[in-house]
Amino acid sequence: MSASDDAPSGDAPAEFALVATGIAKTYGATCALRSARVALRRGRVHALLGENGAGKSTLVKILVGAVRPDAGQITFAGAPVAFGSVTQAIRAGIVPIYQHLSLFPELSVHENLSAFALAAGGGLWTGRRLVEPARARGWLNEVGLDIDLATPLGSLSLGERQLVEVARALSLDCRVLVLDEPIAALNADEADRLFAVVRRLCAGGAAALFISHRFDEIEALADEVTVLRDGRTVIDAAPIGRHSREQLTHAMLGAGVEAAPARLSERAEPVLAGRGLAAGRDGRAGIDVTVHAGEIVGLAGLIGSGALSLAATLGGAQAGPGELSVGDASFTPGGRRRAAALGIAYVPADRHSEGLFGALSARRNGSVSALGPLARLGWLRARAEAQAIDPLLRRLKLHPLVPEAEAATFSGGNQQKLLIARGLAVPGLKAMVLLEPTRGVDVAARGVIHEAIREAAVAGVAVLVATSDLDELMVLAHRYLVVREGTLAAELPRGAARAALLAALSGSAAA
Amino acid sequence: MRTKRLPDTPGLPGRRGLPRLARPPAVALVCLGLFLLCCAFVPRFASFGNIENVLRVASILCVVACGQAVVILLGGIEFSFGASAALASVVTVTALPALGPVGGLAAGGASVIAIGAVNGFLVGRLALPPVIVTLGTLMMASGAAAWLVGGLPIDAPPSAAFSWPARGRVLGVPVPILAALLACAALHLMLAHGRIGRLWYHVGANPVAARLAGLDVTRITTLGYAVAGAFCAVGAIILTSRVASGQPALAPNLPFETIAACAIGGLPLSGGRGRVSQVVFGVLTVAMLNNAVVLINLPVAWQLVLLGLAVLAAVGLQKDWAALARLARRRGR
Amino acid sequence: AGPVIGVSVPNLGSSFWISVLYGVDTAAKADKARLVTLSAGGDGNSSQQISQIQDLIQRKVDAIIVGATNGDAVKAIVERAVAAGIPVIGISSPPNTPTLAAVVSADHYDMGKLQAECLAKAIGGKGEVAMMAGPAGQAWSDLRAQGFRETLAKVAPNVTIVAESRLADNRNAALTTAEDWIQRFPDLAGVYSATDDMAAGVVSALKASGKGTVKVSASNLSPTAQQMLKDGDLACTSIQQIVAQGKAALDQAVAAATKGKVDAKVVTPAVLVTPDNVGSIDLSLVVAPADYRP
Amino acid sequence: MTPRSTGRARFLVAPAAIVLAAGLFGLASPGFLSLDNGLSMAGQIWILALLAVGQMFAIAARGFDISVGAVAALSGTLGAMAANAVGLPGLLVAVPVGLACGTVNGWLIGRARFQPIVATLGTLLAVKGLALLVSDDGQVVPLEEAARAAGLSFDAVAGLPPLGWAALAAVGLAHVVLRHMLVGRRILMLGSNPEAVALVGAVPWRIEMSAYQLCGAFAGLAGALMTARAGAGLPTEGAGMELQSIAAAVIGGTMLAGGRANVWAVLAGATFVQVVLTGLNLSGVSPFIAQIAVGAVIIASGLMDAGLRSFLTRLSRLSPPKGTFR
Ligand SMILES: Nc1ncnc2c1ncn2[C@@H]1O[C@H](COP(=O)(O)OP(=O)(O)OP(=O)(O)O)[C@@H](O)[C@H]1O
Ligand SMILES: Nc1ncnc2c1ncn2[C@@H]1O[C@H](COP(=O)(O)OP(=O)(O)OP(=O)(O)O)[C@@H](O)[C@H]1O
Ligand SMILES: O[C@@H]1[C@@H](O)[C@H](O)OC[C@H]1O
Ligand SMILES: [Mg+2]
Ligand SMILES: [Mg+2]
Repeated sequence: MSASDDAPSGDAPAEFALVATGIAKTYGATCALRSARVALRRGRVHALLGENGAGKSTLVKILVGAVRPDAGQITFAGAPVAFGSVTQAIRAGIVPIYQHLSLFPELSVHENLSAFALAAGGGLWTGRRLVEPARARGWLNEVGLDIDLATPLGSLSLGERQLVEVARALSLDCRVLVLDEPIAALNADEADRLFAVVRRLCAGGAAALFISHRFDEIEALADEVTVLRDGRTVIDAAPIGRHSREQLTHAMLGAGVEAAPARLSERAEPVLAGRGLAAGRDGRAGIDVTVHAGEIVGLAGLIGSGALSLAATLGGAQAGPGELSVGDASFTPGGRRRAAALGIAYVPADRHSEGLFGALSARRNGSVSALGPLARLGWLRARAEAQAIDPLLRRLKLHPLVPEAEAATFSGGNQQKLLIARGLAVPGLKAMVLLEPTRGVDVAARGVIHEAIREAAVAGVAVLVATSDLDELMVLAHRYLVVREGTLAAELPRGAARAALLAALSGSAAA
Repeated sequence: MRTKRLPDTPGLPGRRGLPRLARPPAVALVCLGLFLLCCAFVPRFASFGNIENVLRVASILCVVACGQAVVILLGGIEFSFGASAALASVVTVTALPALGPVGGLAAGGASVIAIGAVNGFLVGRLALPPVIVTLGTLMMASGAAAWLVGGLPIDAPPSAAFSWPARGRVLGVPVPILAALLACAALHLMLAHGRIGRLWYHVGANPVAARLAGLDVTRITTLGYAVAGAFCAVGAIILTSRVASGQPALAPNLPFETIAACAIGGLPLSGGRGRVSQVVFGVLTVAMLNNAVVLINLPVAWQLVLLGLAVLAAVGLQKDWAALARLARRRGR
Repeated sequence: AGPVIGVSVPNLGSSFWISVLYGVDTAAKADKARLVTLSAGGDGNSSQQISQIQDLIQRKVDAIIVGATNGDAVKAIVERAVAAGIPVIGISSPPNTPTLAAVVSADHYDMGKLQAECLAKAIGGKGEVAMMAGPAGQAWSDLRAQGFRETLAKVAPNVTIVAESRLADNRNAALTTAEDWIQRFPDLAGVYSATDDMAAGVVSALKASGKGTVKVSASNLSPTAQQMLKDGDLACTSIQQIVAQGKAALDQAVAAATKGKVDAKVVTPAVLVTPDNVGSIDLSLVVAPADYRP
Repeated sequence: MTPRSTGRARFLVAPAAIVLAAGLFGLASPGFLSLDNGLSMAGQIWILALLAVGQMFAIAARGFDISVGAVAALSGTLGAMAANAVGLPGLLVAVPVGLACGTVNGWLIGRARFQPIVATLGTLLAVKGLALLVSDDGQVVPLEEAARAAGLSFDAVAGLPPLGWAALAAVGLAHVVLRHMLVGRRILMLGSNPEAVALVGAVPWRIEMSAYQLCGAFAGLAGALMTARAGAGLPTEGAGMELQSIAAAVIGGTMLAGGRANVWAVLAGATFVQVVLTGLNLSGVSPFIAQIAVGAVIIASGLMDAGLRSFLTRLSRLSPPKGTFR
């Protein structure tokens, strides 16, 4: 960890790779940034913190030339710059890794790795723009991917794609690396590999800007931290360790939040049960899972282990072998409609492509699985709908609390709250199956979502949470199921050591 | 305390407390502007008779466009409307001797609904691209229509009941206009208050999410295309009654005109968004344009050029107006 | 077996070509010829017709009867057919080439001319006339319109043509346009219609707006036109002996295929039909029976 | 994210459909499978093929172009006029004319953010009108060198007429553009993830524009071919070709959601449509029944696509596991 206590302003300017001050940006009536400052030093990893919607991604887009600021200055290597395009910024050595993957599912991994070269500039032929296969393989190796360059990107899992995006950044001559929530989809092992890559780049004199909602990651990687609140910089380049987690949280939110400990309920009768299920397309059938009333079961697994597939199967969202039941009623894997009718809520991992109705209002996103009781003779009762959904939105602290606003206009964390609200609104809710319920969500929203999940459990709902976030797993679940290579590798009780979990996940002999 | 600034998007409720319904879509301005322009410059445009003409033609288009709107809302597109209307006219007239005017028209209408349901099933259940499906049924319906009558238009014996849908009046209002009003009202109720309309929005906005939320995407889609077929059937009945005959080539441009009307009205063809008022103003714009170029009485070549430019201008202006309106609202705050 | 005759027509969605085909069909039964009938699917589909004639050449039929989508457009491919030893007979809108074995045709110019004479008389030699002239770029519609225009200028110089529409041959489209005309030209005295289908649309519009006094002339004599004449909705229609043309074309084709004697030119005269003489026309030479299916 | 594609399977649908259709027609009319007939058909597919290949670029960029028929008619007509002025090579004026129309479409869609259907509907009408204006109200423009043009269009040299070879070369060029040139790759990138293209440094509207320009240029080329085959510029031609070309492109595996396309598969799609049309012609069924059959076949090709996709998915389940887990 950095030992420097100097205020950044006291440093020689040559030490700074990139300084942005007074940055402001307004979208329509939304003020994304009011007056943001961030100063990156060579050789250092700089963390950017802020709650959902604080303007982090907007600041990143401005730094990399994808969005033009309304006001403010950017100095790069001591000279003022105004990048007119991503290409210019990249040419100068500012390399972005975005929050939402900027990859091309229909193209090959090779083409994706060459995307910057393919996208920019004149010229006729692709030939020389496609990076040399040997080098491309080198980058993939560096992030720990062993895949054929000709593989279509679309056939990779989300985590694998994220790593491809990181590998792509390595292709560029990088002086400032900008990472906007890069590890939301990575597991601990892969996050480590990414960290190593970042550290190596910084050791070579590059600067890194790193956005994350997880304190663990920030403490593990960053040297300094800047906190953004409501479009303004409220903590400017403080060394890591100067502020406690509580202080940082307070700076981000203006108020502290504390995660309430999960209240363990007595084991009650089984609610959601699956027999003979398979985890993932390559997994062998034969997995049995039971979730009891009031119980929160955590399902963990590395990327590609089949954990998410197993969870999706339990939610009725994915077809496969085996049979499922909730209470006395049974349904088949893939029978999502029947599962919903039986009171099983399902929150998919990929909120954009599988969860959100971007064109519809927040309230309508919440009520979609509850239209039955809200309709009388095919007529939707608007007031009943508002009465059913709006309290949920309020409870989840939706911001802004405008149930009529289109879902697409909310920030990521708030969109996730809509999906949770949808789940809670399922009529006759008996079980909830949640995949990565707080991926890319800030601490405050995460707290709210966790609280809502706990409350549901306390009310007798059986909850299954599949997550790659060990902290989440440990703080939330009553017991942990670990999936490895398509099999149920271990079952651990709450309070099991982190090391034991990690060992079970990776199958190492450590345990 | 920070003040809450709401994002300024069309998805938000009216700022001054106006309910959604009362806020006119941007195309309304274009439509109004075009109307004034026509009144000022197009000879005899503003006569009572001509306005009624425009409205009568617009009505047929409007009823069918309501169907097209449902399909577009679902993220699809319907090319088979023209052909199935033709088939309806032919079926009607062929069935006339056996079923009488009412039964005949009903049989014709039913055939359109059936084609819609088939389209919807193929799209919803088997995930075939709507372009391919409706293009296929377009060919089949039009082949079937021609085959039924051997390619020849056949006349319906004159009858009051038969000509009522096109020529009748209720309390002085021409039946087609009444039908359009009813169709719009029905569609509005479905979309704004009905459960089925809501489900269409969901499926159109994100079919995967809809399935995972527990909706029966196949049924919703099939029903949507069938309801669209029902709107088209009403239009087909009016058209059949209007030409008093079975016509294997009744209205080949119907799909294009209704798609254009919806698009001009501002419905994105990606689905999930749209209101009835947009369809209405889109239809009125198309009908006025068509009427104006005939009244201006230019050679056909210029009519086409003018019509093409007008379609582009109508949409282009709408974009600028929307931008201007946003700007004005921001200044005014 | 008899010879195989290819028949290529623009559009079997028109009463005209159905009647032609009927004539061809009946004659083929008599002559024991076998037919391969192809429709290009529209008056504007020349490319499709070219491909179809290519197919007929490919199939080595013994002769081809061609009603052209456009006489110039199919010229080249027809000359290929002739060069390949297949005699080609043009019908109604013949391919524009001297290599045809025979041409069977009506006189379209005359059909327009007859309409002009009749309509001028019906409206009393003065007033405003509108033309539902049929699709642009088609020999039959262009010639017919030309015949009408030139004759009208001669026989009734006081009549002005106020509007001309070049829509496809479609009843609904004609109806809508006529409705618009009625608003735009309240003093309209007469309407020329290139076909009886379009005339039916015009008549509907006029009747619906109480303008029954406006005179309408047409060409061709489908059952619809017969009815309109009987009801007094049409002033007249100038007709060609369509079925007779079809029969003649087939006879010529068989003759050419079997190296028999071919008449190079068969012209069936244009005839004016009015409410007075409609009863005396031999329909079997003019129009296919209603239950005929190609 | 559900995987949106099963590799190259979608590009096999059209070839498979051709084989199936040819087999069926061969059974129905024995002449169908003759070499002569094959060659004759090989001479006929090119207008549709060029239009479909152009359409493919627009579809790959998540749009479509319904003005292609009208654009072909206008450019073919102007091409005929140019040929009459400067000799047969003047016919190639059709290409820049098509390119110009495509540029207008591309500007409207890419830059002014019009929906593709509105923009191309507007240009469809305007271009139709222009074609009438330049041609004295729709009169065909006979080529002075019609005989030579006919020779080039119909007399086979090594299996194909010279213009067939030229069209094949143009299709080959399209393949090169799509696979090996930056424009093509960028079009696929835009179709695959429109939000991401700007973030990796491309200018989305320029890409979209180039897609419609390619589409227009190929429509122009189709117009030139149309003129050569007819020996005349045909200003009123082209109705219905927009839908046919879309069908051929989609049957040829072009993904309507953008991002995936294969020129040879599109060529196969166009060939398939033509095989069906010709096969029905020669089988002597009533033209109305033939039309019904064409419709059924179009839908069936869609069903085949769905079937093939699920079959291959099932097949790939049996393949050994892959992934990052080692
Ligand atoms: N293109 C846009 N149009 C309109 N509003 C936008 C746009 N992009 C961002 N915003 C708004 O600007 C604000 C800041 O968004 P930004 O994405 O920068 O937040 P963030 O700090 O990255 O949040 P998260 O942690 O959820 O990623 C939000 O209210 C967001 O809704
Ligand atoms: N359609 C497909 N085609 C090819 N490979 C696939 C497909 N779907 C999944 N895979 C591969 O199968 C393996 C298991 O995937 P699965 O989705 O079951 O794992 P998971 O644990 O849910 O992964 P994640 O945590 O990334 O969601 C992965 O390596 C993935 O790349
Ligand atoms: O006269 C005929 C016309 O009525 C028909 O519609 O097309 C062909 C013409 O020869
Ligand atoms: Mg962000
Ligand atoms: Mg997964």
